[in-house]
Amino acid sequence: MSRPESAAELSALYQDLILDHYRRPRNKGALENADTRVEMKNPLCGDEIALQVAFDGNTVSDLRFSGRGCSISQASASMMTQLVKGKEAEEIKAIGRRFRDLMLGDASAAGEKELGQLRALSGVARFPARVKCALLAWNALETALAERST
Amino acid sequence: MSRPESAAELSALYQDLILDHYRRPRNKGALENADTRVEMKNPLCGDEIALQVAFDGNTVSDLRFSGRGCSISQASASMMTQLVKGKEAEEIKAIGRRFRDLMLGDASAAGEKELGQLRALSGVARFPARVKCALLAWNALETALAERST
Amino acid sequence: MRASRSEVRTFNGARDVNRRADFPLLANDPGLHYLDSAATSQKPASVLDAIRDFYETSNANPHRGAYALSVRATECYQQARQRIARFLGVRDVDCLIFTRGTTEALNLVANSWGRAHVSHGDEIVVTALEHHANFVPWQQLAIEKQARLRVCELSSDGRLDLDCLRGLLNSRTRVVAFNHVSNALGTINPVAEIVELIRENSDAISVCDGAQSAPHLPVSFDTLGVDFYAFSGHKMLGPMGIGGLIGKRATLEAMPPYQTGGDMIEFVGDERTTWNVLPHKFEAGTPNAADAVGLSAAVEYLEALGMDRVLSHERSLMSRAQTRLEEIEGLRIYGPPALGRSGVVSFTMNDVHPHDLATILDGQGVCIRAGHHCAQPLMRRLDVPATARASFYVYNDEADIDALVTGIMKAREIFGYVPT
Amino acid sequence: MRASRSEVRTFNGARDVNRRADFPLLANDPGLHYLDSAATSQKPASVLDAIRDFYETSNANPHRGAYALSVRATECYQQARQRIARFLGVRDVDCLIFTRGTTEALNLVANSWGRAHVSHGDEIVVTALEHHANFVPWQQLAIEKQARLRVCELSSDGRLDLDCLRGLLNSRTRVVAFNHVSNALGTINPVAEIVELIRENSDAISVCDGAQSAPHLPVSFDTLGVDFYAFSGHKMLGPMGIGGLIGKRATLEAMPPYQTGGDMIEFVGDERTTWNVLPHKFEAGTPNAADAVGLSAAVEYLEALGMDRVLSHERSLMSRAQTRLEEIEGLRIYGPPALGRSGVVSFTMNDVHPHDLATILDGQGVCIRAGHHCAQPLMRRLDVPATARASFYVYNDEADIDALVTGIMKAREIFGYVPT
Ligand SMILES: Cc1ncc(COP(=O)(O)O)c(C=O)c1O
Ligand SMILES: Cc1ncc(COP(=O)(O)O)c(C=O)c1O
Repeated sequence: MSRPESAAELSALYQDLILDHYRRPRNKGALENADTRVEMKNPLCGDEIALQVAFDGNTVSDLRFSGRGCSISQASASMMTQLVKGKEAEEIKAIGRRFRDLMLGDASAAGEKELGQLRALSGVARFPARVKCALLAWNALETALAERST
Repeated sequence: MSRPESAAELSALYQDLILDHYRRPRNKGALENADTRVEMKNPLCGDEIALQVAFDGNTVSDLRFSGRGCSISQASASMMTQLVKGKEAEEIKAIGRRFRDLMLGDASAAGEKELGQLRALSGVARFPARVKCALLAWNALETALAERST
Repeated sequence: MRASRSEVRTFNGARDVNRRADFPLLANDPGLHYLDSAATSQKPASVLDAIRDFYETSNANPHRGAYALSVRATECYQQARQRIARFLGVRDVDCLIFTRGTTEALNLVANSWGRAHVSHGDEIVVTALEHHANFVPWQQLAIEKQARLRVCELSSDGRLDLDCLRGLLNSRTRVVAFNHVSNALGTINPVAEIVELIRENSDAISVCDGAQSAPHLPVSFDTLGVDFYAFSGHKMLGPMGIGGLIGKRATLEAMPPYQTGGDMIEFVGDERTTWNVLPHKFEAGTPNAADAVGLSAAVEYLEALGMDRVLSHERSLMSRAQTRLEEIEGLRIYGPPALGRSGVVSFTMNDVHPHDLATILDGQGVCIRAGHHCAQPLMRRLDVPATARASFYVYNDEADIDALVTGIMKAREIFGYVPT
Repeated sequence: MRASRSEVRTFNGARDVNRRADFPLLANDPGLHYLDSAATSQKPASVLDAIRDFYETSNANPHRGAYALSVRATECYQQARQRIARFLGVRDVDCLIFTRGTTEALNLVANSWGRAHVSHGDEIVVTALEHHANFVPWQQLAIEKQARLRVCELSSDGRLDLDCLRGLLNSRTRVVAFNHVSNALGTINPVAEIVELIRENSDAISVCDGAQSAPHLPVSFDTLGVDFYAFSGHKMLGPMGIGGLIGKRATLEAMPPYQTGGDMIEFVGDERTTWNVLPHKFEAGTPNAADAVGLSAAVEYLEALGMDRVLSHERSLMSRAQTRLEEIEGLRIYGPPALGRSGVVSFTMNDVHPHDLATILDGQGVCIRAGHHCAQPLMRRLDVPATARASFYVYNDEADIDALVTGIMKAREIFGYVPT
């Protein structure tokens, strides 16, 4: 049996940047004056996230997350909040789509600047069981955007 | 795969005597003044029997059966009623035990005179799916005897 | 005493295909004439290989592990679902729920949907053609809920009497349960017409027992129009222990779960529990991934043949069998004309009890079923305690029919009927 | 990065037995360290052979056919029942009912016995150690019947608090549901003591989840004293899709059926149905005979080893694992001391999330489970969202433990902990 993972792939997955976000998450905590609050759970592993978003028109003016989970889910949430703050809903959705592509192994996405630090998560694609972890925060954000637009 | 049945075994199973009892069952019908009535079903094939028994002390003074089923179950019921009429409960139980032995393939039972015409059913032992048919009437009779003694 | 089997046989015009060679049990016993596929089918080697391969390369508990082996098990299970859904024309794959078989699938509907939606004074319609699996759960639900069970009767040739059905439908009808194909008579029911009737005359849901259609006809759930469709893997070349229920997403999502436990939950509090999404909500406990993979291989085998060809193969065997059997004096065939039937022929002969007939045929290597076929309500209406039934599938051929006829002639001889 | 595996290994003192060679999946992948047997076990070749052999020589629908092949299928199925009953110490073979697994067995009891006997104001006791399969069905029954669900709490080291249990029992208690061995912590519960407590303080029935004891301990239902015992074949070297419920005859006979349909009926009228005898009454539909035969082969394999030796093999692996893991800084083991556990060790390490740990271990061929282990009520009480869990079985050896420890050290390194 061949296992996809190797020592190199593991190191690529657990880069310093990811561990740094895991241990010092940005934008973690409660957001006062949030317009929307979304909770998500991953029933498999027990990871959970609560995302609070404040809007200014169609722009995400601020957002914070709380919850607990593995390094991938926490780093992904932390990086995401940094990246999308101040951006418009449509732009955020486009970034989200590309991030999904990245997680599904689309190598071209790994080169895209607009993904910012999220590109550090490209190693997750090699670990199918972990893709859900990386997407948890994005699922929550997309739900928040969808609720906003209806 | 080897099948236990052969043309010779089939002929042994469907002897004239059995077909005769099938087509002209003895003691079939309703019994007036019966002391006990027992109904039995074989859920697999839908065979059913109703047995009515009249007692004189511990002796089965008369019995009749009704119901429907295959040649084996009908012939077995018909022969049984002929054989046990006028016999005592204990003796009948002993015959029943030997008949069961015969059905389970105990060749020594095939030589026993007290089984009377029932010995013609010895071929059934080679057809495990049919043993239940041959025993249906006996199950009913034993239930009737057990009810009597309590 | 056994009919000879030619070396080369044809699969409905396809050149020289020896299907039988694909089925180890049959290949190993050339004298065996298996005519009881309506009860369960034989399995091609590819199905047995697929099961073994799963256990030898991908065995782990699906859904539950973060390691690669478990991911592989999860993928095998999910791919099986996709493949089987495609085969049965289900676009929304999450709406195919794996069960042990048809019986469990129908019990699931009767318990989950039924208990939630049927109440005192409501009506449930079943048909006189039903297998016990699509009769008793509804009868028991009716008893529990003090609802009324109504039985759609048959025409004299064993087809559903649609006028009778129309007369039974009204605003209190909650459920109409019927089979696509009768296992006892082979009757193919006009599902589209039935669904139309139901829609016009009631708000009832339609529950279709597909145990005998999934194996033998091209089936597309999405175009059938029924609300639920149930099937069994073991009757369609797949292993025992797997089958399924197909429903519509909105209906399934609104239903309470059936069995509860692992995998089907989202959050388990001490007081309350929330449920996982479809299909997991209805699949409590460790799934039977190995047999799902086996069923997926069975479906591949059937797809390679083509369900149209499976159907016409059985049709041609059936019409030959019909012709040969009708020539036998005292033999009576039940059910509609051969063209309205799938590959099933149910019959009795003179005073030879079906059970005796089966034993005599068995002595010649011919396996047929004798009994009530789990359809006692039908037997009562036909006024017979039992019938003999021969049923055909992809591995059968004319030699099997010859053996059947030869065997019946032997039974006539044993029971003292003069040769015809 | 993989731990080396010596050519020859020992099975608890038995000379040079290479168990691993009996398990194709493991034999084919020497670098794989499968430590997730509490989720599902690997299968010996003898089990896979038995399943295939059934399909190739004896496949037919049991109970339903009058022909020899069907008789053979029926006998295979019945022999499997006898063999498994003997293995689990059940003298009255009819009291072993085949189900898909533990989850279905427990749902059967909660639905059939539970719905008939639990009513408004009654109490049901479960424990904080339960798998969702023995928690959620009782919780849902309590909600449906407006009964009260009470949870027996744990001592600080993860054992049942028997004083707490005593305090929960009273004349309103109808059911006490508990596992024999906890899948999450490995805790072995004192069944005899629990049964005694229940008898002294209530009229409740005892429902024992044996999913983790049947595979790992010698079990005799007749001496355990519980009213019901549930188990899963796939956790004890058998195939997926089969398991069972054991009960007492009088209790089972008095219970209404669970699923209804073919095989479990005696007579089906239009209005009423009567039921078949045990075990058939609880086995609606075509049985999964092939997987029952597979489980029977699994039980033979375990009997040949001897369950005492299986237990002591796991004990010795466990004590070694315990020693090695305790040496790792920041590693915390949950549950009672190693001697009170079966072959399960549940742990966390520093701030390395169990999921990350599992991924890193997987990269080195070590399969462990990370998550809530279908025991969310327990996780809440331990106040962790998840743990990592390694579990052992007959095919594991010291090389697996070495690989586990090496893998954990690698995780420490990746997460920046200095070597200890
Ligand atoms: C203690 C315990 N109970 C119940 C179950 C459920 O068993 P299954 O998923 O085979 O139905 C499991 C395993 O998942 C278990 O470990
Ligand atoms: C029409 C029909 N419905 C239901 C069933 C029950 O299927 P299973 O026994 O696989 O659950 C059968 C087969 O026995 C059948 O032929």
